[in-house]
Amino acid sequence: MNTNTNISNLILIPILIPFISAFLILLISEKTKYLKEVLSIAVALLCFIASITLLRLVGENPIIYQIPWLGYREMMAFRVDHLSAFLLFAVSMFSTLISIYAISVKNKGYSKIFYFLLLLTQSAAAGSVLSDNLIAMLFFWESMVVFLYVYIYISGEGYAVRKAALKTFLINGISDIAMMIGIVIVGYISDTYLMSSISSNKLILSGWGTIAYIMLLIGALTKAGAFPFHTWIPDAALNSNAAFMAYIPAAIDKLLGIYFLARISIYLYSLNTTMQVILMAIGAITILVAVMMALVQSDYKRLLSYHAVSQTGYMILGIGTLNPIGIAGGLFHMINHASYKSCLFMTSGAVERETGTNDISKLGGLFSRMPVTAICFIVAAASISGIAPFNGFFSKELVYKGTLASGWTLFFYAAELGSILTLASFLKLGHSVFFGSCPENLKDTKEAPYSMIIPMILLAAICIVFGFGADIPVSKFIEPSLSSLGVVVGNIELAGFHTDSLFIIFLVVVIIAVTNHIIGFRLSGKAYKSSDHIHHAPVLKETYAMADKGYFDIYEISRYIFAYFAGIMFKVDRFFDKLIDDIPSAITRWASEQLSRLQSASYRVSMFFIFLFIAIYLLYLGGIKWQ
Amino acid sequence: MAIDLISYSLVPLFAALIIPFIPRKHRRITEIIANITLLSGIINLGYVIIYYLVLNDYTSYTSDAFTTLMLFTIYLVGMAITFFSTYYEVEKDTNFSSYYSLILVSVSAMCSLVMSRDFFTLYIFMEALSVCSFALITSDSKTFSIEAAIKYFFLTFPASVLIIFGISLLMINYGTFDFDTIKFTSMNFLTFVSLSFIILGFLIKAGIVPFHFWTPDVYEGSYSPVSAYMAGIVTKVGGIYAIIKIVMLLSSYGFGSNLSKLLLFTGFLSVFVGAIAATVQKNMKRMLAYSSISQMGYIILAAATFSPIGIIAAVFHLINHATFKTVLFLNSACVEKSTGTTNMDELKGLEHRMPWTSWTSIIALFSTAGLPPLSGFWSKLLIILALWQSGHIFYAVAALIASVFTLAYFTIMQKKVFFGKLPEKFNDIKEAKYQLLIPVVVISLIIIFTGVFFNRVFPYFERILS
Amino acid sequence: MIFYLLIYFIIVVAAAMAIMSKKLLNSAVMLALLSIGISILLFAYNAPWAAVFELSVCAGLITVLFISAVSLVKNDEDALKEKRVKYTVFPLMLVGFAVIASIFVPEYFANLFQFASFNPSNNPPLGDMIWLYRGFDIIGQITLLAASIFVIKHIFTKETKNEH
Amino acid sequence: MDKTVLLAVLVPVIGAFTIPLFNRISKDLRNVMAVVIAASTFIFNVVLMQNAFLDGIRYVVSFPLGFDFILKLDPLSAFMATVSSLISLVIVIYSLDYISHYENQTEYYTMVIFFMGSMMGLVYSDNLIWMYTFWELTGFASWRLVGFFRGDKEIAKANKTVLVTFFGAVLMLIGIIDIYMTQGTVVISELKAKEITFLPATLILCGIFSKSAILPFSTWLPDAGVAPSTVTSLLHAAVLVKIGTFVYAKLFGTIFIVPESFSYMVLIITGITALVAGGAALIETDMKRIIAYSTISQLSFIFLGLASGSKLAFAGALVYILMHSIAKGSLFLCAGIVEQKTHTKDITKMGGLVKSMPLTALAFALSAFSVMGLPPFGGFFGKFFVFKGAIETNDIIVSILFFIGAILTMLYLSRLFYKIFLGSEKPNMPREGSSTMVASVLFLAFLGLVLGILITYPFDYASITTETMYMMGVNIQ
Repeated sequence: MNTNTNISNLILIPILIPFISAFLILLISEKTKYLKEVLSIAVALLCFIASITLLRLVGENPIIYQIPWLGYREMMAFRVDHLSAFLLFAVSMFSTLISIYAISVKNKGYSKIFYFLLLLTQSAAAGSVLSDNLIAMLFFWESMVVFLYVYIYISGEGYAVRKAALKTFLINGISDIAMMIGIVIVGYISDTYLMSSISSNKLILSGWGTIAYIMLLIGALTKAGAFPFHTWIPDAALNSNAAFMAYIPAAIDKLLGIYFLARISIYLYSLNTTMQVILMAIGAITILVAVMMALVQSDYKRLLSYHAVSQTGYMILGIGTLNPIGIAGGLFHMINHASYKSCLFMTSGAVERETGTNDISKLGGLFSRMPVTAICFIVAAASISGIAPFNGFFSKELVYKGTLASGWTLFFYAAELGSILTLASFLKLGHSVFFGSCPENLKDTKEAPYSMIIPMILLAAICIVFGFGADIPVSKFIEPSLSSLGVVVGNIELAGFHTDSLFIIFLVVVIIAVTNHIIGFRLSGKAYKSSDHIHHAPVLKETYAMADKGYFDIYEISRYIFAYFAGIMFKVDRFFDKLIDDIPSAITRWASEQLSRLQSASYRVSMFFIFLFIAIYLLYLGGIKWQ
Repeated sequence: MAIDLISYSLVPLFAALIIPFIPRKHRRITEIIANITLLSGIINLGYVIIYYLVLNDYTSYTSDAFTTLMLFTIYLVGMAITFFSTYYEVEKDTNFSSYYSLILVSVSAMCSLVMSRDFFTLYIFMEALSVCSFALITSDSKTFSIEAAIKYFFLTFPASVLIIFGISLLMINYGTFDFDTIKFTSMNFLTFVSLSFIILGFLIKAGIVPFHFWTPDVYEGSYSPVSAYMAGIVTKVGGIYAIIKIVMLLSSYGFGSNLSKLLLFTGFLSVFVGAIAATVQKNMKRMLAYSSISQMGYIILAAATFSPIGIIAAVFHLINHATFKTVLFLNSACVEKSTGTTNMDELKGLEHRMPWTSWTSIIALFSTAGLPPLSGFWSKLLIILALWQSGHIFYAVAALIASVFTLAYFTIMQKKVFFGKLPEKFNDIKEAKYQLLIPVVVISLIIIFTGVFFNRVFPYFERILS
Repeated sequence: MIFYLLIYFIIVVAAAMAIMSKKLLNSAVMLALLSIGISILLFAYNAPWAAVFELSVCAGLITVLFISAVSLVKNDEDALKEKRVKYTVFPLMLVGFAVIASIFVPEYFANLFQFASFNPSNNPPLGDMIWLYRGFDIIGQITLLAASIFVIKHIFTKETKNEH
Repeated sequence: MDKTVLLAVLVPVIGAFTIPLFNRISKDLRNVMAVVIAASTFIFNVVLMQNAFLDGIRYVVSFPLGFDFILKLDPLSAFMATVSSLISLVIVIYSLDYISHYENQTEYYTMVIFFMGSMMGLVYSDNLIWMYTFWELTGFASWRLVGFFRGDKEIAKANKTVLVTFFGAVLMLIGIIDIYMTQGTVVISELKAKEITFLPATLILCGIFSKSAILPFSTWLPDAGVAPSTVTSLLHAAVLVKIGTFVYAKLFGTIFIVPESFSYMVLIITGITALVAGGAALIETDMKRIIAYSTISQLSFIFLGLASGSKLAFAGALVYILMHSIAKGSLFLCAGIVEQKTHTKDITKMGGLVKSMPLTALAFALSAFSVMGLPPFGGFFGKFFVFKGAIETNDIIVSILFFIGAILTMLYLSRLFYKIFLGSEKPNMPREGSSTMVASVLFLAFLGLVLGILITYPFDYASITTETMYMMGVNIQ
């Protein structure tokens, strides 16, 4: 537990420096060219270096740093163990790459505000990754919701952009409230918020424990963009810029979401088998649903966003298996996915910048005009589909081994089907965008500027480096993280290239996907229509139509439910309004009219009343009372 | 008969007898005489009371606190009315000389009534008072006021019958009228019948609910300052004072439970009927009439507890009610003078044209409803405490709930009369003359000061019982 | 006993007739008859002073005033026009009540004397009674007189002004 | 020091009546004096807050029958006084511009300062009767303020407000008298740790619920939206409705021992109120009514914190009061600017104002986020610890009620923000509000953000106050 100061303020750098410089950038005026970009890249680089040193420094015992924060007991406690250091490394890496990439993205709104948000998101992500106290983690985690909202909002005009922004904000906001309640319950059960102390006596799924776990799961899944809560990502893809898509939905969200899923499922809780099945089921469903939707998309970024959702399914499946190989696969897939998905979104940004459109039916034959982008696309597409030498194959292999080890072969087949369809959709995408005939208006498209090319190349390089037996990432990142998660690995061979039965299945997958693509191409004649034979298949046609109208979208369903619920509540409110306002005043008015009508009687009647009352009083007083 | 206080009833009587001898054209002189007599009365009464309020130690205090307090209220209201009416109807010269003399006679009758030590003199002066007020009601000779006067006469004459019958039975039973010598040792049947006759008679005079048929018409119909005078002090001294006196006598002997049940029920009835009936009234004065019925009900409720705190609360509320009811009626008189009508449906948005009237009416209004720092709140609180301590928790809660109705009909009045957009036919109305406003403002100040300096006022009230 | 009953009967009939009679003059006469009956009753109950005052003031003075006022008023208003038959029910009720009361009430009041602790023998002579014990009543009398004068002055001056 | 307590109460109350006199001299002198009085009260309170933890600072005027006028300084009341005087000060500054083009302004300033004074009196008074007195005075001041526009509808609504609050107050008075009769004294410090039965507690609760607009009496608050928006922000958001929470915190938090079922009843009622108000806010189309409904739902969160019986939740509720006053105050003031510029309160007719009124939009967004409880803003910590209280009641119904309440809050606030600022642009978009108005709104919004980031200081103050005053063990037998 080395808490000497100079190491501890290493922790502060990735959190405070971006936070302060974000406000600095706000002061710089819009007109200065490149000053803002340079500053933000410099800061990102600084944090990246800090994260590397932290990664090296973290030995057996994690680095602790605590600041008094809330009242007498709650400290803002940071704890850097291997997993957090690994995550911090990933976050800073992608922040640097995106700040470089974002220089020449056009439709990112005022660049001043974009970089302000970029830095704030970076500091928030770093904060939530490093913090050990659940409240502090929630503090950083939830503050990202606002930035999501503003990112999408500033990246375009018109009704659809604002609708998407609102949708993102609401889905993330409400799931964060659920997560808050989860954390409160965890705090209530184990009356401490420090993850490290909770992990010593793990929580079990009983009574409040289950509710807490479900709530935390909702938070993690929404951030990761898994099945029920994924619908904001495609909408965001349509309406926001590539830099944002490459940064948040592709990298940061996945990293944080899966990190937190790993923390709660393995570090804080010891889950029982039923929850294991549920997790794996969610993973599998996410894979299938998202990839089916991805297959039929005709917009470049929307297709990629659906793939992002489907890849998350693999990670959840991996971690859901709860056995070391599966978890290792999940974590490894997390970093791989971040790298190739971000690279793919960058290629889409480059294509969009050069050709001005995202619709793949209008694109074609760009390979010769944009060679570097095309090559990067091919490398990334190959790794996402799990082609052998690239990193995707190895992490998927681990996930497959985990699912097989857990005994649920059904999920294994679902995963395999998922990777077939992934390969098919990328073949369709690649073929229609980079190969085939090039429309006239795109004849003179040039290659994307260097600021875009460099990050793409770097990411493609990572895909390759992390491939080929994957012993560097596994030994450097995955094994230490597993140890810090408290998972005992034993002597299973994680890394390494094994040509066993899985490799053969992989080959079969490739063949099926290629034949399906050729059939689709032959049938429709156009590259971008190659998935129509699936799109218009008898049963699928209706489900696709319903999906487009938003029947499965949790946002639309809940909007309808809440509107109905609010209607009832409004009626209750009107009832109470009548109860305390209309009814009493009506009664008083009626009573008062009766009394004043009694009043206007003539003398004789009043005289008679007076004598009557006198008589009654005397009888009441004398007669009855006296005897 | 407290000899030192007798001058307070003789001087106005004497002044009243002088006034007819002044020739008719010297109207000013009659007004001056009337005002001077009442002013002198107030000054030295005021001096006596305020001296003790400021000094705040009562070791050397000898005279009867209750009577001095009542005298002070009578003179205060009398002064306000005479000063108000000198400037009220300047152009239409009603037969002002007899008007002022009648007021002076009624003031002297009330003073002697308050100072009387036995039932018979009480009865005489009550009769004199009702005769004077009968005449005063008709003083603006509108057909409606004459009809009101006759209604007043017809509906209160059973009271005199009952009271004289009760007194005579008491005479038979105890052989004397004198308050001090009557010993209510045992509650035999005859005392019981006679006392209930007397109390019923005075209830009719006070206009409490089962017998309240004359109050609204009289207050609405009569000449405006006179309705203020009637509501302010006449029905109180004529009706409630005697009941409080009897309650004082009986309480020292510690019985009279069935009498208290009668009074409690009547008080409760009049509080609620008055408050509810007032919410829908069209005419401002009629609404104030109902409000005064309900406030009278509060006084009866307080008196009915037969406990020392109850009596103090009753007297305190009597005096408070005298002050804010006079203010409210004089306000309605000012409104009537400026706009010519007190029908609330025609009136609207007078707030900016008549700021003083509106603000004094708000002070009086909220004191009636029992807004805390004002005097009304303290007296109402004492009433509630008295009721609660004597075990009648239901009546205490009901009394408090009724104050919500009080606030209801007053906010309705404020909404109709003072708020809203001024209709064009009232465009040229001006605030009432400053002379008309002086009595109203002075009494509002009294309301505020009794409220805020309650800690000085209360010890004085504790002297009533000794 | 019959004597008392007779006087009661006269008083009740006179009162009813005073209310019901058409002409004002008759009602004034009936009122006088009523006061005379009451004074006789008071004599019978050995209350001489009260009886004398009753006889002289009510029977004498007031009746004279009434009759002179009625005669001054023009005679066309003599017969009141409104139908009086509807209101005969009240006096009849009164008469019925009086008859019933006269049967039940006397024994009720018979034991009244046991309460009475006032024996008429030792009361002081009337002179110092009025002056010594009831001194304050003088002020009462003056106030009442003043009040009645001003009432008449207040109401009736208006009458004359309206006419001319 | 006890003189300063008296001054903190008397200066605004007496000052209020000098304002018409200043108005005789000149209009701006009146405005200046109003700001000066408000500022001096705020300074007094800050000074008092400094040594709020000293004991025995009392100012006593003896009254008969045990109704002595006692002003006592304790951390809870100092906190409350400072919060409300700060917000009132900002509102007075804001209304210098806002009220300038309406008539009967003098009465407006008098009543605002009078309201502030009676609020101080209520907060510091240590005698139930005098607490009731200032409670009624605030009711009177709110009647005059809500009825500021002298139209028929406004006055009817003002009457409704004063009648509902007066009715609640009368019930409370019955409760107080019941305590006076049973315990023999009405002085709060003498009543410490006394056991009171269910009936007087519920009666006082009715008074509190009528003032803080909780369910049975809640509908006067949206109706009072007819008042000028400075008044609604002063009354609804920051001060008037907080009186109920303060009295609940003081009486049922630190003084009386109440039966367990009583606190549970409070939780259930406030839970349902949160839902009803949230639902109504989602349906309503009048901007001010929505914000008023949102105040009702947020107040039930505060009551959750106060009534849940855990120390941290109590401190969280205090923080929540602070953050909500600031945020809701600035929300109403933004609504005021928008209403003044677009001359309409109906949100369906608005839209796309973010382009033409960026600063107001920013302020609105920041305060809305704080009310929703998003982290960098102060609201988050209040909501977090209030939920801790909900969970600690170990009752699933309460937690579900408030969970849905929190979701509804997020829904209706984002709907409101979307409809006003982000909707489809309308042709002639008004320019930004006047500088003082926008400045004060931005100040409040950023204050919420800064307090969120530097949460340690307010939270420490709140937890120490709870430590010293809160009888936590008592509520859970």
